[in-house]
Amino acid sequence: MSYNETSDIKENVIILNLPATSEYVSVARLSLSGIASRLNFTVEDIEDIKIAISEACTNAVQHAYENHVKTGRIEIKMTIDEDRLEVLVRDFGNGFNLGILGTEEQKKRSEEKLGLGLGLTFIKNLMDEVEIQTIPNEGTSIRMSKLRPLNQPLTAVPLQRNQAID
Amino acid sequence: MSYNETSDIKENVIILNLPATSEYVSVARLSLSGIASRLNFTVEDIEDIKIAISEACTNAVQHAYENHVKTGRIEIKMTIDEDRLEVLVRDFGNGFNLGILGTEEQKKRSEEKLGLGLGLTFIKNLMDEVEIQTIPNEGTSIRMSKLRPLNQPLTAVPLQRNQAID
Amino acid sequence: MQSDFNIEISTQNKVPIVRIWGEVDIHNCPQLNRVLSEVLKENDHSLIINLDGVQYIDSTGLGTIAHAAKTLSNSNGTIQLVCNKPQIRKIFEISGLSQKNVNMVESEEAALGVTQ
Amino acid sequence: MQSDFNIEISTQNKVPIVRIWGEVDIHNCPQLNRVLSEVLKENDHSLIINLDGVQYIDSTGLGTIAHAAKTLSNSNGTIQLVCNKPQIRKIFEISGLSQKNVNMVESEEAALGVTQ
Ligand SMILES: Nc1ncnc2c1ncn2[C@@H]1O[C@H](COP(=O)(O)OP(=O)(O)O)[C@@H](O)[C@H]1O
Ligand SMILES: Nc1ncnc2c1ncn2[C@@H]1O[C@H](COP(=O)(O)OP(=O)(O)O)[C@@H](O)[C@H]1O
Repeated sequence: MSYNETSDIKENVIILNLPATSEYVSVARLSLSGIASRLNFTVEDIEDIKIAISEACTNAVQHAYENHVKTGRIEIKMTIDEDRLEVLVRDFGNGFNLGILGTEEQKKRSEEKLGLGLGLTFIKNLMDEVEIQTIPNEGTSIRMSKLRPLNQPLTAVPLQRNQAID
Repeated sequence: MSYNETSDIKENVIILNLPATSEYVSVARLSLSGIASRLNFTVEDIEDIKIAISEACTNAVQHAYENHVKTGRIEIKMTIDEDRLEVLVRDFGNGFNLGILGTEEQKKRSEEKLGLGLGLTFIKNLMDEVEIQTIPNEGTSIRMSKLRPLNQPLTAVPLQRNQAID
Repeated sequence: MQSDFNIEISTQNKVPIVRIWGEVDIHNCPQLNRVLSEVLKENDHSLIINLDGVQYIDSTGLGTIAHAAKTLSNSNGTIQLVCNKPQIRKIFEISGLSQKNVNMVESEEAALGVTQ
Repeated sequence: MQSDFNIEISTQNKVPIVRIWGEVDIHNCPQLNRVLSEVLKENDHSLIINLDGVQYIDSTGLGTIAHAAKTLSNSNGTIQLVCNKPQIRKIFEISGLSQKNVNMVESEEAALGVTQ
């Protein structure tokens, strides 16, 4: 399979594909905040989105490829719609049992990795819509979206004219 | 074709796939500078790489998909090697005749778009190695690399210890 | 840029102060964890962490601080967290950490007032 | 962030001054071009462009400035370019633009001294 034929990707979709290692989480965050800042999101919204995408990537780094020999990948697909920014963070790893969330076993497991078991909670709290799909040995994908505050044009560039006294 | 199976991508490769429109050129720049800043490049090197990647993307936006009905794509593949950062910027558009470079016809064409005909010259001046491949109606790819200044570990994080008088 | 991550350790009135700059995420948490563990070896009573230079922190950063808080709680110690950024205060609130032995304060001076 | 792109136009001693902030690239060049064309309609003799607030400029930005310089050259006008960032000076040098009717100066004051 190759990355060459990209003509059937929807417009306004940006895809970022990264190694699932800790040093790239900030790269995902930086790229996303560059995109979000063009979409008239408030500074607070952008911070929320940054944390949410970080948490999803962090999970892929920490949990998805446990016991894998090869470094896995994270795929981030950002779709800019009129009314929302949708971010899909996907890995191709172990998957997990959604039923485990909130249980004592889960809590113990999180703590072993210095985790608080709060990653998914953060995502749900910070984004407007969240949907998790996970299939054992196929991987996990989290689709999350944030509604855009106002329907302003994609890039409103302010222009000032100060005529000094001549 | 799908973006799902990513297991055969080499480690230390980051792929960014963007619409070939002007507003995304800065996204490419920002993502790349996030990556380059982790690789012990000097500030000047990072500026050079930013300009080079921008010029390549700008060409894809301005020239690659002329007369296309649908918005085309830009694919950026960054490979982090021990001794260099390699960036491959690729489009799937018109391609062009390399022989045109430096001619009067080319100069006139560039000027029509307010261009200086300097994009490729900048890339060649700012990067250590540059290779252009272009095939009519298949597209253009520019492979460019910048040598890493020193073989330091990927992320050296400074740690200071200031013991104030107690 | 994350490469600006930086930790500084100092001591005032026998209270260790850990000042952090940059973005705290999964990548530099192990380093933060090492520093905190080291500091807590010498002092298991109280600790000031100054996050005013931190632009970004996520659940892995909170987890690392929570881990130190837990160690301290074994000796009834507390963490004074200097933190004035609304966004960072907000996620500390979502996390529920502020209900345990982690106090949010406005300045190192205020923190020293409390811990003395 | 590019969304901080900003242009300010003022006039001193009848010389128009265009100050630019942010990143100048293919996306905002059309706007810069409109502003410069407008300014040159009213004054075809000289123009000061202040790039000290510009963090980034590439060949499309240089092309836009070169286009204005060409218009001015028809009336023997010049552009005084205030530019102190080494990186930006460097690419102006690579471009060869500084050999035409575009002068690099250190400050608006210096530019006004020249254009008066
Ligand atoms: N991408 C993933 N792949 C495999 N397991 C995951 C993934 N994301 C989350 N999990 C599982 O769900 C649990 C809860 O995740 P989270 O709420 O982010 O807390 P934490 O990461 O701190 O444990 C994790 O401990 C892990 O077992
Ligand atoms: N990706 C591309 N697709 C098609 N044509 C290209 C591409 N890149 C460059 N070209 C051609 O090469 C010429 C020179 O490019 P460049 O040196 O960047 O100058 P400019 O873009 O200012 O014209 C362009 O005018 C165009 O005809």
